[in-house]
Amino acid sequence: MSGVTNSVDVRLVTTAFDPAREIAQFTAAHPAAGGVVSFTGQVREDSQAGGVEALELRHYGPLTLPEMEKLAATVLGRWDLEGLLVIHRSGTMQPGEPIVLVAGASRHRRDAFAAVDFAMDHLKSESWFWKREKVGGRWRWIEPRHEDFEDIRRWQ
Amino acid sequence: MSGVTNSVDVRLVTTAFDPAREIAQFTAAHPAAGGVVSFTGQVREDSQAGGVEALELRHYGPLTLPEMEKLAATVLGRWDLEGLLVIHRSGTMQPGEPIVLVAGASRHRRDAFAAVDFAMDHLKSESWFWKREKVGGRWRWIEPRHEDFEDIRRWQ
Amino acid sequence: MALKLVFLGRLEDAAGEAERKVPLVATIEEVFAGLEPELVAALRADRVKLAVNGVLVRDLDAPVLRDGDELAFLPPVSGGAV
Amino acid sequence: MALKLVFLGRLEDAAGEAERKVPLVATIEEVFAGLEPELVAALRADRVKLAVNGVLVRDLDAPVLRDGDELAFLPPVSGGAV
Repeated sequence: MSGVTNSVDVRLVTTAFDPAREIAQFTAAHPAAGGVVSFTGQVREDSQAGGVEALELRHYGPLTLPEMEKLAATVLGRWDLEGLLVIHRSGTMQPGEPIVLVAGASRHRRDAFAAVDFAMDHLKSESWFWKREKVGGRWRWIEPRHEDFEDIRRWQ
Repeated sequence: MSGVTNSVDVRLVTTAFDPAREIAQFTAAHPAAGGVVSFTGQVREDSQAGGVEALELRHYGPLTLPEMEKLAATVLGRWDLEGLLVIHRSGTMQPGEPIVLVAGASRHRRDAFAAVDFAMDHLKSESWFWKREKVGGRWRWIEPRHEDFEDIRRWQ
Repeated sequence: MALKLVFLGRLEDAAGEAERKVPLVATIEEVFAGLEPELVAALRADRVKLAVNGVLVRDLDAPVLRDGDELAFLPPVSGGAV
Repeated sequence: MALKLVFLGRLEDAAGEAERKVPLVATIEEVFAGLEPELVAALRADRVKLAVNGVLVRDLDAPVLRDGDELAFLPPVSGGAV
């Protein structure tokens, strides 16, 4: 169960952010946590031909951030965390740019690992983002993958 | 199975290090990885009386780093990683100072989550560090905990 | 007296635009009656969801539309390769 | 002609020092014979391991000691509260 001192910070951002700086600030803000787990997702750089040249994430204002906030509340209720940070990009990104950062701080590391893992699985498969990739100069929309639903089923 | 391009960086350090900077450099060094998972362990700041005033980790030169390197090799053989970073402090630390950083970069995030989680469980319970804490002005050695063996058993 | 339609993801390609104003009608069926048949087929596809003013609607027949309502058509969200 | 003993963790408190030079003898038993009984009890305790020149030794009787050998006594490693 979550204590009274935990904090949650959920952001939907439309410009580049610096995951290392965010992790440093988050860690410093939770001195009572023994451990911080973070996941950073970035646009892959593919050296081979056929790689992604750019990625665009679209969101829907009335739904996307409110649902991210609900997910964060679920995570805080399920694991004992000192703090939870969720930052998700929207807009057009280049290879190497960060897309998402989830960080959890907890007294015992098992909570932070599970919380960040769970949050990522649900952000990936349930949050309201539509993605298209530019490959060979042409944009194409990305459909859901079977694995995403399998990832989520682990938690049910 | 690990590919040919993956890299492993294992360090035993006796002075303070900056986890955020290490994570940033590690992430930048693995552009083909879609995701980076990191765990940072720090000396807890305890606002209550009876908190830890300082922590000392001792290692044994001929064993500690070689065994950390063996653990890293095991992790690389078990999950498909682009890179693995393990930094562990030795010496005397103050509350708020980082003790350990493990980061894994992978194409698919499940590998990085499992690899970092496994590495932490084994670093905590099997690596050659002896720890003492200063509480109320007195140093006392810390004994192994039952939970550490349980953490490890999950992977067997 | 108008409605605003919002097309997310691949539905934007089907509509040829991200948003469209249409005259106010009372039901979704009447909205569909005024659109291109190919677009209607895409909007009616399995797993496309509808939100009216930011609230997900379970039954397409249920809502009674009002002036200024925003109807968002939401295809399945994209999976992640990471 | 000497051996170097290294006491890790709480064994350092039992020995009163982290390292100690002792005269060369051939076996661990003979090393123990030259130490304080309380220290020997601590070194013989369950789960204390021995490394000779950085290599873990399974059987205390096995090694034949040589000049300059380093004998490290390793109590169980500390758990982590994190």
